[in-house]
Amino acid sequence: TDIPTLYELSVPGRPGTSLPDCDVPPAPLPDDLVRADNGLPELSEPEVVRHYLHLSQRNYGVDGGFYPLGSCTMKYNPKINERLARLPGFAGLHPLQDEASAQGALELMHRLQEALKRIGGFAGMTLQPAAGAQGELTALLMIRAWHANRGEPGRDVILIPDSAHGTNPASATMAGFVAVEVPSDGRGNVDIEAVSAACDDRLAGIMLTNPTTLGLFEERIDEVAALVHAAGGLVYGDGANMNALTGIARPGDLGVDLMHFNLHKTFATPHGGGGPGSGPVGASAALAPYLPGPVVEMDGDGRYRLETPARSIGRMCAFHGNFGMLVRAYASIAGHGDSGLKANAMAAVLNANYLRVKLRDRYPVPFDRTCMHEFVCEGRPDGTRARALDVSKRLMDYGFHPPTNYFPLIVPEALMIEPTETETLATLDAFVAAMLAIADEARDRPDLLHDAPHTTPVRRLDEVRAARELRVAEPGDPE
Amino acid sequence: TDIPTLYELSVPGRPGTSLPDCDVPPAPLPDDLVRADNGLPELSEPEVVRHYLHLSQRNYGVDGGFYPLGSCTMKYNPKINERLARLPGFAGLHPLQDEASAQGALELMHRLQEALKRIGGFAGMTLQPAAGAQGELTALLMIRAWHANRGEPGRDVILIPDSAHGTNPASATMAGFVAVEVPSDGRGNVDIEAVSAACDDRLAGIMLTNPTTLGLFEERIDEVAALVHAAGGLVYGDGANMNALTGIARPGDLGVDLMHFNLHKTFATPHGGGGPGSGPVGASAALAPYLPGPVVEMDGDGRYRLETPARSIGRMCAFHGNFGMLVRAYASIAGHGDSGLKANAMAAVLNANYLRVKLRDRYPVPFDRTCMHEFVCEGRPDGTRARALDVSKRLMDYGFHPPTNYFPLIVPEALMIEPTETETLATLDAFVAAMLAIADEARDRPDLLHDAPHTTPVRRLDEVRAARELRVAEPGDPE
Amino acid sequence: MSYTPHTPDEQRRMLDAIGVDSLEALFDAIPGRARFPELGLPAPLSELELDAELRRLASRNTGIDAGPCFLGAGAWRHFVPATVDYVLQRGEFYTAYTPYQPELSQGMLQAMFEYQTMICRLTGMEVSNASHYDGATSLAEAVLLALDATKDARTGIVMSPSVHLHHRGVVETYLRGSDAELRVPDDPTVAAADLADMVDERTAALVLQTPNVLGRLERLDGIAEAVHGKGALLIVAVDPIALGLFRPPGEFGADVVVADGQPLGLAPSFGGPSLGIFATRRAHIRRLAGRLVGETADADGRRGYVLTLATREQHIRRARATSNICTNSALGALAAATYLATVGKAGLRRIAELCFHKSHYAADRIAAIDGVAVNPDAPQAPFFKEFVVELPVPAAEANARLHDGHGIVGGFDLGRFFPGYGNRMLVAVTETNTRAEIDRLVAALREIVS
Amino acid sequence: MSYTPHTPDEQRRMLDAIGVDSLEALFDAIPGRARFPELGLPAPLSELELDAELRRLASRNTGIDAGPCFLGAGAWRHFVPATVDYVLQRGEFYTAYTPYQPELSQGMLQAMFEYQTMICRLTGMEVSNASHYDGATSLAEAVLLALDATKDARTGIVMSPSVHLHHRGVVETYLRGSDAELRVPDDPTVAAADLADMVDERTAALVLQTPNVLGRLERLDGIAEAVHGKGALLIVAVDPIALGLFRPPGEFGADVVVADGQPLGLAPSFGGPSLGIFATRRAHIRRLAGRLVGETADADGRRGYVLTLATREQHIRRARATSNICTNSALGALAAATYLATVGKAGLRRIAELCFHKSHYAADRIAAIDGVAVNPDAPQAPFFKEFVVELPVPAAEANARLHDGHGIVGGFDLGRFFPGYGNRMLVAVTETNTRAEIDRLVAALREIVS
Repeated sequence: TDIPTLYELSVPGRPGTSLPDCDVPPAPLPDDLVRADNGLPELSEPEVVRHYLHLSQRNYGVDGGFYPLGSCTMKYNPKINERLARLPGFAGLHPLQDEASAQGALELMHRLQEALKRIGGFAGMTLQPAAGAQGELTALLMIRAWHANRGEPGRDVILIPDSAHGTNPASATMAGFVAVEVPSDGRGNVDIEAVSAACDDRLAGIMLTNPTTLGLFEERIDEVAALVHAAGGLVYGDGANMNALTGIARPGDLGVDLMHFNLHKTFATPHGGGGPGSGPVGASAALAPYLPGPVVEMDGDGRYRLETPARSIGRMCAFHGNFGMLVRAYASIAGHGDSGLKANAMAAVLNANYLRVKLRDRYPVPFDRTCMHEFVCEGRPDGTRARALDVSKRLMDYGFHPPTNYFPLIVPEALMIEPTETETLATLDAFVAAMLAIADEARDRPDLLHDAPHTTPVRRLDEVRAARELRVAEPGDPE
Repeated sequence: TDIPTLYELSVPGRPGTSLPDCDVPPAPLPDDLVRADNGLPELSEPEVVRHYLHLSQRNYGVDGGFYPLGSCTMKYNPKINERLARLPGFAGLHPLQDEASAQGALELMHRLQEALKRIGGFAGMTLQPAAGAQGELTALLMIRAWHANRGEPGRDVILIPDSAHGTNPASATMAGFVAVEVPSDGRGNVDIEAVSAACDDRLAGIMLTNPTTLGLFEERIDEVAALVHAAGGLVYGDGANMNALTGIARPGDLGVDLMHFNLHKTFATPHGGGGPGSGPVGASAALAPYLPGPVVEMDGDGRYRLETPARSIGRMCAFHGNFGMLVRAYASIAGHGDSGLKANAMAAVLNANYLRVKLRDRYPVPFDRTCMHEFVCEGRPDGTRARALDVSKRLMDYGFHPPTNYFPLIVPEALMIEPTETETLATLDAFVAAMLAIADEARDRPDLLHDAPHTTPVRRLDEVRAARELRVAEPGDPE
Repeated sequence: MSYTPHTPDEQRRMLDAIGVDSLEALFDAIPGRARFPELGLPAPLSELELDAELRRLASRNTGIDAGPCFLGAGAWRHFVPATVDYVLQRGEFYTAYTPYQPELSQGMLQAMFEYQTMICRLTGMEVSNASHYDGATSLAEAVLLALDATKDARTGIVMSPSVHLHHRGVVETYLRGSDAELRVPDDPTVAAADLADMVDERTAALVLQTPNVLGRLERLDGIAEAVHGKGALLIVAVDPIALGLFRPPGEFGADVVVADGQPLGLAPSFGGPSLGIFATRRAHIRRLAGRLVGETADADGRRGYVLTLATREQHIRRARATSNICTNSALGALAAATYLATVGKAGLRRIAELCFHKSHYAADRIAAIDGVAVNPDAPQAPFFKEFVVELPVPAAEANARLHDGHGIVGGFDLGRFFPGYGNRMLVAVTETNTRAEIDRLVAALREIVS
Repeated sequence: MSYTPHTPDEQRRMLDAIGVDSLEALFDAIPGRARFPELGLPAPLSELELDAELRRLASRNTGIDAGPCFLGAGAWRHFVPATVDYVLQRGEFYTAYTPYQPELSQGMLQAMFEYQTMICRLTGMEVSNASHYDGATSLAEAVLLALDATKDARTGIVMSPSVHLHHRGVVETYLRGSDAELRVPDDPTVAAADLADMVDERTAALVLQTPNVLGRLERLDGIAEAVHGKGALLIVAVDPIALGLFRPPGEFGADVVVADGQPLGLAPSFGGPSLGIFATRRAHIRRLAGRLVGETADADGRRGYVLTLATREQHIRRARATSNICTNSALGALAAATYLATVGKAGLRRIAELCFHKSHYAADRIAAIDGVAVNPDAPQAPFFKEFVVELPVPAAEANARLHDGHGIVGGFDLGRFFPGYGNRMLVAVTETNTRAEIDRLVAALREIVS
């Protein structure tokens, strides 16, 4: 049954939160500016609490079960990190306070900058971008500024493999570049001939996701980097898949000039149902002066201060980035160290390869080699007419969140499966059993898939109707 | 489907929580005392979190819906109180610290003592009892000591109305008294003739719940108190139902010599799935010297200290009572003040009477007069063969927690309904609609009731089998 | 601290199933020269040690709850009902991803739909997205929307100089990828009507902020009409608390309303994460950046919610998307929704009234100090929550003395934003400041300037 | 602060339905002289004010996290994994009542069943209840069980003088309602075997504690046999942390094992709420006090859990119940279960080892100070986590100097428990104390006694 909305629950005149009496003489209000009704609902606090508890009961998080959403890295979010980020000395800190009264926060940021530099192999680091896509935009604006500063403002082409996340071309456009798509080759690597052909004096750079969105290590990374650099371009790394590489390889050692991290993927900060995330950007020594400001520097006397790099592209958000996420990510890194980060990557890759070999007989894997932290199979078992979406919806009935559907675009009926390192063998085996049972159902009872899900609070939702009717707020005129 | 137990999930050798390295030289262990296996399960932290999240999804709390469990006072538990009780200065306080380093905690306890005295009309107050039943035992031991001190150790009879909670006679026995049951009269009051007849030199006192467990104000309270006092006995008040009387009447003004509060009922501290509670006991000036120790006293210079009353019966628990619950209760009282506590009682009584008049045509109310915070009806609608248990189980299918069943014992097929003051009219109306629908079902489709619940994670459970087989731990020998 | 669960035996069984000998063998594709580097990070800490270490770092910061605080300028101390964190700590919410699979995400989707509704009502607009990163990026996306909506060669953006300077900075950064030109007069006290006069046929939008960065409430009457008359859009940045009491930009014809949502139940948290509020007209819905939740029905006709108009977004439209935004601030929006639902209609109005009255009380008392002026450039203009104090000494010096001598966090040193404003501080007073705190500030300032 | 939801209109409609004119009229049954008193409580506070006021009170207390702490004696600073509070804050758990309706309470019931299992394994016993209030009341109920189980006119209880003095005090209070007699020798260093010799044919139980209130591990070999030989029961109180490493009383034939569960994930919270652990033999299951969860099946044969043997309890058996206990410490048991599941087999052993090694390191270093003796009465006896330090000055004086001069919370002043022990303090060292903290304590003590 339906959960009534806040406005449906609202009763005119319902007493809500108590607030203090006014302990000063009231000042005259500018009557012409005062509104009659601010349009908010009227509920009692217990109603509000129940409402959100009921809503939460209709939401699936990784605390509730296996969530193999490829490329999103739905690993366990440590509970200690939530507690630490809420310490009054962190959560209660004003961004414009004197630096002297925020030395602990600045030190934490500095330590995180240094750790991310070491993990990625970079000379400079900004913690400011609020999400991965903003990290991409940051890096692209830096590339733009770098070329301009070198007297080559005409370099306006960014190469992007056809397997890339949609954020890559979208960020390129926002940064004023022309996004040019490069095909993948038969092993799932970027097509080296196509890259070579595009290496001209309009080339600004290439955006490489490594491991690729196929979950494969880009085997020709050295050749690509050499070609691009030789042509005067820069190599940007999309760090979305860094969970496979922490302690395994440093992108900076592989010719990557700039890269963003997704702290909400690689370093276990929670996804929050769609954010907030955090997308720090690392840069080689040549690019570091272009980082957005401020970054944290340590003085000789051990004091920390905020400083804007010499050729900074400017500011990416109002203050110093998503500090609350930085605390959590720092805690994750400090808790793991070298050995733990490497062990994470290894376990993530182990889990993904285990699922790959257990599923590939029924769900074809188009580029079937040792994968990294995830792999992509075709969601049409045994050549049935089932679709990836049907398999996904049916998985819900087995208590699992589905994998990513229909991405990357170069695999038909793609299911992108990322188990992450925190899942047990028992969970993986249960998932395999469900997937194989669904493959049987696809053959024997295709209606079960087509009509799925059957056990969720709502059945399959009409997305076409949503886009046609565009009911994006409750009826009721704004004041 | 079943949720596996911790031991079913356990895998030998599973790495769990990381702990610090030992930073001191190890000392030799006394080998003959060391065990091989402590018998605990082995899980990863993410498994533990998921396990308890899944368990929580099979539990119904007042945050999840209406919970009209009579006599238990399932009102809203304010979220701010949870935060306040967890402040490091409260939660991190050691009970044996110097009083000088715990003045804030002692002041809070002192303020709560004073507030409860004012609310109950008492001269003395102990915060030490850990629950209502322990408060009863405390008071009864004080009664015992009082009579002994007056040279009347032979007073060994405690009168207890037949409508009383089972804790009353059980506490009387534990305190070494003989519990003598007194019948109720036709209006639900205690039978005054029976009390009168029992007033002899063995009378130690009477335990009165007011409002009674029928939800009715004890109309003959003055007469009862006069009789008992005249006979040399004491009047003990069971404060379980004080939610109806805060700011409305003070038991101390009505002849009650001693009374316990249930902070987890009257003052909104959470019930915790069965505790911890808190059961402070108030006493008249004559009884106050017998209170358990320590209580908090304020010195002339405004400093607070712990002190044991002159004729104290001793200590009821290891330290100073359930301090965490005291913080929450104090917060509730401080937030409400005179007007708020009175408004709470009025709204609780309003809600109960509203339900009473809406339901009484289908569910007979045996003592049908204006009720206080709850009322008792018969759970066999319209004289059908339905039982209170069936109605209760069927209510679950409508999304409600059932009322208290089969209590008090003097009403056949009793359903004891307590809505509390924090429920909205809309919720009450929805509950009424469900109860009336169930009354129709009892007539038209009795199997629906008999086989209920239908929508819960498990169906009706076999309690006889549980008591026969007595599987009270998982199989597997203790080491 | 490790959360990987495998036992050596399980690891062996999994490697056997895969058909490799070792974990290391899974990484053979990586160039050997770069494989398995030493990172040189500090030794890992257990939870117990980590807790101690981060408490130590946190204790070296003085939070705004440590004493009276009058610092605002884009982030404020406001009352946060305990319900907010209770909801945020529900694992079902905070450990979920963006609700791509609506059948398993109805809770977050309905919460976002309700958030959108409340933001529409509060701003007086028709469409709200499900969040941006913060107020500054909301503003930048609003400017990009305006450039997109007025494609007929319009490249000019006129911005009030009293828009928050950091927000302006983000707009400047976001415009580095375009040929748009930002025009901002120098004088932060310029009137809105004068700014509207700067709008011409090459202008895509006029950007105002009210209350502005000096606390002043701008009068918006006639502005939208003037701007629309030139074919441009009006973008207004607001303080969402002010909307509890004051007429919203939607009533004055604004095309886009943006705000930083931090005051609505979010901790200041050294500046982030925050919440970017973004509301616009239905006419611009297909130009909107970010997630949008729509109501629909399931196969049985039951009401349900989905992400809609995904064709605007990067994962579908790629290079031609309205924005690159993917992860946004969903949990921040959930916090704001819980906040707004908890305080409700009367509560937000009351909070705004308290901010208004208390800030005016503070302003009056401070103005009575010899040698101190309040809002020297516009003493009669209406203001909300913040006001300018001109001192006979540098604001930085006054703040140091307030802190060291009186345990008070003073106002924002406006010299950091405006040349020549070194003796001015922006004092913020909210519902959390008691009269006693204000009186302490007044007494301390009197002592400092005497 | 109010959470009552009714609007005036709703209130009117409800009164009309009831058929009364006013709210006040609902209370006509109350004697007029006592109706509607003035309570005289302070004016109500809003949430914002309440938060400020309680923070102010809390700030006047120095918690054990404020600096090095060596205070134990019945409550300790131990590592609490963050999972514990995450589970406790689930509203489905903490806002539920005792699970009388099992179909809506399977979560709590299963958690309690698992708790019972873990307590049985840890103590080496067969049956655990679902909790008592604290360790002291567990012990009192154990004594009552023994008196009940040995009804043949046995009224004697022999108790070790090294049982925690407050726990002994609660037993004394609980025995005020009976004719039982508690015999406790004076000398706290008396050997367990000598106590067993005091057991005679009138004795219902011998009560020991290990590690005892002086930190010493008692050797239990042969004790149960001696006690059982006289027809009495053996009750042993333990520190549950010690059971991670040391053989449990169940292995030595104890009949009842009790403990205070605070070390298992509960905050000290000025002494409460805590958790009373209670485990016994199957033979005594029908004499058990408190809730007991049993496994059963539902109408479809699915596994499920219920409260069982309710016929022992007060709500059924009334005056003849095994105890009056109703509300217990279910949430404390849930905390302990989450704690035990999180740290697990290896973790609890490791925590116990750390307590052992660190306390011995501290004892060794302190013993090396001139004029200071460690465990002077039994220097060779094994101890765990706590030990006695004899100083040349009063413990109270040393503690004051540790606190004021060194920021250290010292050990427990044993003079508060035992006459003649005024120069002795009980020092507690747990896994939370670093070597650096211990070294600070040693240096400070050296300075104090020099």
